[in-house]
Amino acid sequence: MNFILDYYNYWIVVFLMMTGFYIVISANNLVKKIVGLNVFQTSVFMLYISMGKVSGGTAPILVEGVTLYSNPLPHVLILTAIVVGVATTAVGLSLIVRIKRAYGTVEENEFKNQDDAI
Amino acid sequence: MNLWQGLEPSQLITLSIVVPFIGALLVAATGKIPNLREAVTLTTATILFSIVLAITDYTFKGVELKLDVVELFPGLGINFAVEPLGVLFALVASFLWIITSIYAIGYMRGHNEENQTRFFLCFALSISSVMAICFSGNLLTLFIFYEVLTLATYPLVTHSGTDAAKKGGRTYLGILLSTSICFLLFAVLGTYSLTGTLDFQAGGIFTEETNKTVLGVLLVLFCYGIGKAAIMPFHRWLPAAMVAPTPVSALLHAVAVVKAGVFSILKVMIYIFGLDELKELTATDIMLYIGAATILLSSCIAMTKDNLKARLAYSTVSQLSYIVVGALLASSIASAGAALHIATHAVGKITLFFCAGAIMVAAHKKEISDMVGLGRQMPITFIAFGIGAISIIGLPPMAGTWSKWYLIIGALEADKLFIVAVLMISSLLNIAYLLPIPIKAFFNTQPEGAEPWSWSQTKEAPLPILIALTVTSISCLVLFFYPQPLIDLVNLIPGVSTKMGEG
Amino acid sequence: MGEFIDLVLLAMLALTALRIIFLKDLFAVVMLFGIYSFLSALIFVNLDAVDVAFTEASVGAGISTVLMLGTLALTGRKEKENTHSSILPLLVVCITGAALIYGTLDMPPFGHPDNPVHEHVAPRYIEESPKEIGLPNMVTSVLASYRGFDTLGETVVVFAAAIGVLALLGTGRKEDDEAPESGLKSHHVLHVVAKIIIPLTILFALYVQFHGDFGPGGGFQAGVIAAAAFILYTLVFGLSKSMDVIGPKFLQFMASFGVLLYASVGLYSMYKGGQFLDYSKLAVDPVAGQHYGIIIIELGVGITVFAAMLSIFYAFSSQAERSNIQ
Amino acid sequence: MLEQHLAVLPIILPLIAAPIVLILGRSILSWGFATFISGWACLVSWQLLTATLSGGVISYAVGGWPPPWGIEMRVDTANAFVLLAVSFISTLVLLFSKESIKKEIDESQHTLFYTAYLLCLAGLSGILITGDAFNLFVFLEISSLATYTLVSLARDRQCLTAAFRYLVMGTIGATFILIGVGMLYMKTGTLNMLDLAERIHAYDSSRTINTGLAFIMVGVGIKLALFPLHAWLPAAYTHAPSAVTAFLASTATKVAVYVMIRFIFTIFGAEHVFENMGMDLILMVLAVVAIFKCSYMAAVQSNVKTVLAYSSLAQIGYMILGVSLVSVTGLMASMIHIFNHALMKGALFMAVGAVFYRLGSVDIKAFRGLGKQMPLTMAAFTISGLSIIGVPLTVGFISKWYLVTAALEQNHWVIAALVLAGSLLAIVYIGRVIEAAYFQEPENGQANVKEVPWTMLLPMWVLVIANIYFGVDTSLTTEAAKNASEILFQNSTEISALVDSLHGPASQMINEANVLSVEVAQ
Repeated sequence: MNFILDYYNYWIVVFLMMTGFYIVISANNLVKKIVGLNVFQTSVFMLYISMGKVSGGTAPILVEGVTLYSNPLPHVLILTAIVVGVATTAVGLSLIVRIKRAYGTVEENEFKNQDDAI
Repeated sequence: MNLWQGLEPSQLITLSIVVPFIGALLVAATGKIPNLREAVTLTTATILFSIVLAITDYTFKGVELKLDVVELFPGLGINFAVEPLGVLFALVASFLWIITSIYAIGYMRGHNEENQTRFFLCFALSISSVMAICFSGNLLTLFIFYEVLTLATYPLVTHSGTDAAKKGGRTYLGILLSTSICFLLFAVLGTYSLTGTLDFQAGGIFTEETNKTVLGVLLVLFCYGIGKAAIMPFHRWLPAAMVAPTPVSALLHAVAVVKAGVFSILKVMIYIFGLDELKELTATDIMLYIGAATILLSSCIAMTKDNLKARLAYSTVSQLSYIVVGALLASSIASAGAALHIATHAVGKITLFFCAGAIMVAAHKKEISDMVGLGRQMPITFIAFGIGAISIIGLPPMAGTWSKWYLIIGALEADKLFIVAVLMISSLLNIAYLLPIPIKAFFNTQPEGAEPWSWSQTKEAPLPILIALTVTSISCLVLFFYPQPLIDLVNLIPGVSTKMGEG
Repeated sequence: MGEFIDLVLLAMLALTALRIIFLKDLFAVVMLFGIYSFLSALIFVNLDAVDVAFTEASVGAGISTVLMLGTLALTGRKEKENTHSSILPLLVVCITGAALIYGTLDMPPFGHPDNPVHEHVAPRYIEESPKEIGLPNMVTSVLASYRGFDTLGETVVVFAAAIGVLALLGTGRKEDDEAPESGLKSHHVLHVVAKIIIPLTILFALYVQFHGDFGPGGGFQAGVIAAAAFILYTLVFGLSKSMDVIGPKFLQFMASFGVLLYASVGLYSMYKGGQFLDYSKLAVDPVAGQHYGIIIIELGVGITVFAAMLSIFYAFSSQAERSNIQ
Repeated sequence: MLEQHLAVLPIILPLIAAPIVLILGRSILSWGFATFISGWACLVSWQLLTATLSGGVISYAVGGWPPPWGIEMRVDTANAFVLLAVSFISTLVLLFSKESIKKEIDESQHTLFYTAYLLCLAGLSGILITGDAFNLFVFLEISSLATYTLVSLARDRQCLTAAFRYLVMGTIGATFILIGVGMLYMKTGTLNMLDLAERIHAYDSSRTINTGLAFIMVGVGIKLALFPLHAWLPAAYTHAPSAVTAFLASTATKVAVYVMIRFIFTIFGAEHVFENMGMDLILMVLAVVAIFKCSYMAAVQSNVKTVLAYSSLAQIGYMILGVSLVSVTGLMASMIHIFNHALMKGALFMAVGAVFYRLGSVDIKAFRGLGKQMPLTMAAFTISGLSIIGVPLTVGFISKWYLVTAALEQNHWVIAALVLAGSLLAIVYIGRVIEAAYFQEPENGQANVKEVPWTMLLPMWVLVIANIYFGVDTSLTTEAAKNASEILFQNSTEISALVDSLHGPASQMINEANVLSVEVAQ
């Protein structure tokens, strides 16, 4: 039981990650791919934040009388990673807009067919 | 004979490589004025020959010439060291370059070839790399210039730019590059990793401890890696290269390129493996039989060819294997014979090619069957052809006699009667496919009502061509009567001797 | 209690994620993603990562979702039937997942204070940073000072994203054709509400910007919130009006300026004889120097993020307008 | 004053220059400024290389915070060497791009091109120099985002799908790296690479660390386009603007190879990665398959850019092969090939870019007869093509020599033979183009093709001459690569020594590693 209590958090996070990963690699629609990428990344963020948690600790903001804080470093890393994520999403989405304009579709197999036809 | 006494001896090596290179640049610069360009070529060739003579002089005096150029890898770089075998090859190549240049002037103009500047330029570059091969001091240098030679001759092979030339060029480059990269480079690297050195040393560089199987594999790799030696089944490039203009075939594919191949094999056998080591390898025997098979098979193929140049090409394949066999017999006399054969076959075969080119220029004929009776038109050419043919066959009083003699003695010394038999049969085959050509040219039955022969009937090739082929055929004779300088030179090679029981 | 909430939230996340796989309506997918993002922000709060939660809520649930919806407006909301086999992806995912589960087996137990993560580097941040930097919010201290180079990189990432979007979709300003009146002209209630909300939002952004040293927040969140205010303005009053207020060219300048502001702090500290981004050299008192440095670089981050986000939004909405015209 | 900041300059120069370029706005100004900055960065890299060659490691604590609390920039010969290649190529490609992008990118986007280009350069330099595992991820993303932008700038619509595929794959790769770094962090509590290396030993058989290693390897494998994770690369290189392809092909994947080397040797320790996890065999097999599969693919393509893209994949195989040999010589072969391949591919892609500039096509048919019409360009192509094949007196020969020597040293005779056999395929795919250029008649309607402007020829020929120069005078490259691989191996040995002190009797591998380090010391 202890074993499960120790790890359930990681396992669910792994499940979430893999859901996102699955969406990325199986989706045919590009928007959905990007959504999957975001789900994937957000889940990875959860992995980091989980490891920074200290049971019984508080948020790492100095408060009189509190000595147990959660680890601030993973938070910092993930702040950066979130920004990276949104940056990638923005570029990815604008590529999708352009692809739609150039091919008239955002389904991967359809524009692949168009390219192969040439 | 030394016109270059003022110079530091080792600088002569630099000169021998740089002079043809500068010649190439000058050729490119004077390309607009054909006469000047040809003058440049001839002058360069003559200067080069005098340099090689000077080097020969030093070699006889026992002066060691060495030159380190650049270190490519720590402790391993491009360096040159003069030794007698290289000098022999350099002498042959540089002397025949002069002759071929004269010939080429007549041929190229007589044939109205295009891109003559590129032709002379690449020619000079090829000679430059041949010189570097001659004097290379280690396997790496040899390998590098071996590749440079391949690349420099490629434009010559594809000179005409026709589909046939392209196809020939592709075969040429494909076989030579792939064998050299796949086998030769591999063998070089293998040798390096086994011994830690690539320097040519008298008696070889392998030690007793080296695994014999590995050595055997290396031997096979070397033999096939040096594709220019045209051992079967990697001989196809040589007939393919015959699409080149005849001067190219003459100098490069009878002398410079193919001889660079067999020269490399000889050099590897003598200075990397060492003749003593060589005797103990099983692989030597295997390669020996393959070489013998090449001699016979290609002679047989030569007989089936009606195209004169193709026949000569297969004859060359066969003759090259004489040298390979000589090297692999691993006896001092056979090696001497092999070394001599580089020179004697060169003069003989170049004469034949000159004649083939002369016939093409003057009579526009390529097929042997068309040449019947042509002796009336071109008596000088066919007399020269006869002399060259006899030399190749190895009958007195022509130069080829000596090398064949030593090869056979060497085979006897090595107790390889089989090889003696092969050499004998091959001579018979040579007679069968070479001699009929001049004979039929002269002694065919005359058509009815033909006028008796007179000089006015002759329609010989241009003068430069005639001069060239006369000089080479005379050389065939001269080398029979005065082979001593060459024999002396060969005797200087460590472990190689023309005398029984030595070395 | 915390664990229980955590578990519930995680279960909801799992359901949301699974739903995303099977839904074909992309609009719903995007909305579910927004929910997913919000739920994870809640988890972050529960795990004491308030700054991260703040960012995730404003970026993941906010900006990302808005951009995705904007894209959907241009590309259509229906996903076509997926014809190719899903066995290979499933296999890949299973292998990867198995590897990860295998990896978790030796992980330090969740939440344990003796875990290596909490022992080596982090204690200094927790114990010393209030003294060394003088800020109560350790996340800000680490973010802006100890790992200030990461944050510079992060700002540049945003800048790079803006460059990418501009390169792909154009700056948005079309000089020649008269853009049609867009926005929600007829909704008077919206207009009034917006006019009240927008100044408040900007005020809030400023608060987040400068309060980041003490509580959750900072330049990044502030930039996003300020951008959100203008996005709202654009939605209600139309793109051209919004562009009149802040033009795309000016935004480009601002985005560059923010990065340069950040970098110039680093250069100035180099000039003062310190290492790059060594704020202690900015003032005689190192702690005061740290404080100045952090304020300036947070401002730089805020400016760049604001400008970049708004540029990106402009680019998307001008695309939408263009397709409306056609 | 700048001397003490050398280690951080290659990153912050282009980083600061990028927004300035955006503000400058005018195409010609941004070009000049970007080139100047890149040239400056190149100079700094040179200084760094000479400094590391003579004085060892340069450590620079950004923000004045000592590692592991702050972020450390750490320059040794290994990264200074790659950095020099990157910044050198970058400068030349910038020179080249002035004319080249006129034909391939809309005028209005030139400034954005230079901005993104500088960002990419900053990102790549950051990846190389940083000594912090997470900082590496940040710079990886900067360079990746800039790269996606650069690829999508071409006019051909296929560049969009190529860029998108690249984006998805790249992000998956980066996320994998993030997961891997997270796992390492979880077990060690640190992100600094050296610190990680020191602390990882306590857990070297831990499942978490091993999984982290696996994820990092796969993530980096995607970034460096290791077979079979290479699918994104050919399309991206084919459809990107020529200048971009020239830059990326000769730098981006090389930087990823460097990252892999750094993680294997400095962080995990060669012993752990190769001996305990058997990664050497995996890498070796993948590398050999990559060499043959991709060379074969290169030989059957009709678009010359695709040919060269597949050739790059094969060449990456050679680099990975060197790593998988687990020896100083093998690693040295990889390092030297990273540098040399940058020179070759840079020149080749520039030549192809020049052809595109004049003909608007890089199909092999377009090359027909170009030998006469664009003699300088095609000569450059030929020489650098020979270099790819590995003809002596070019850099390709030097690389191949070391690689085969390394293989033979470890008694991998078959591998050595395969490496050489791989060159044969290079003859085929380079030979096809050369043959078309010199022996085929031009297509109708391209009778009057002229040589490209000198601003394009100059950088191309600088690279061609570098191809020959470094193929003859190898003292610099050899010394740097040797020094680099020795340092990396030393790192690795130190880790083994730590493990040794922790886990008692030394294993055989450690002994070997120690022997190696003794050799290194001599």
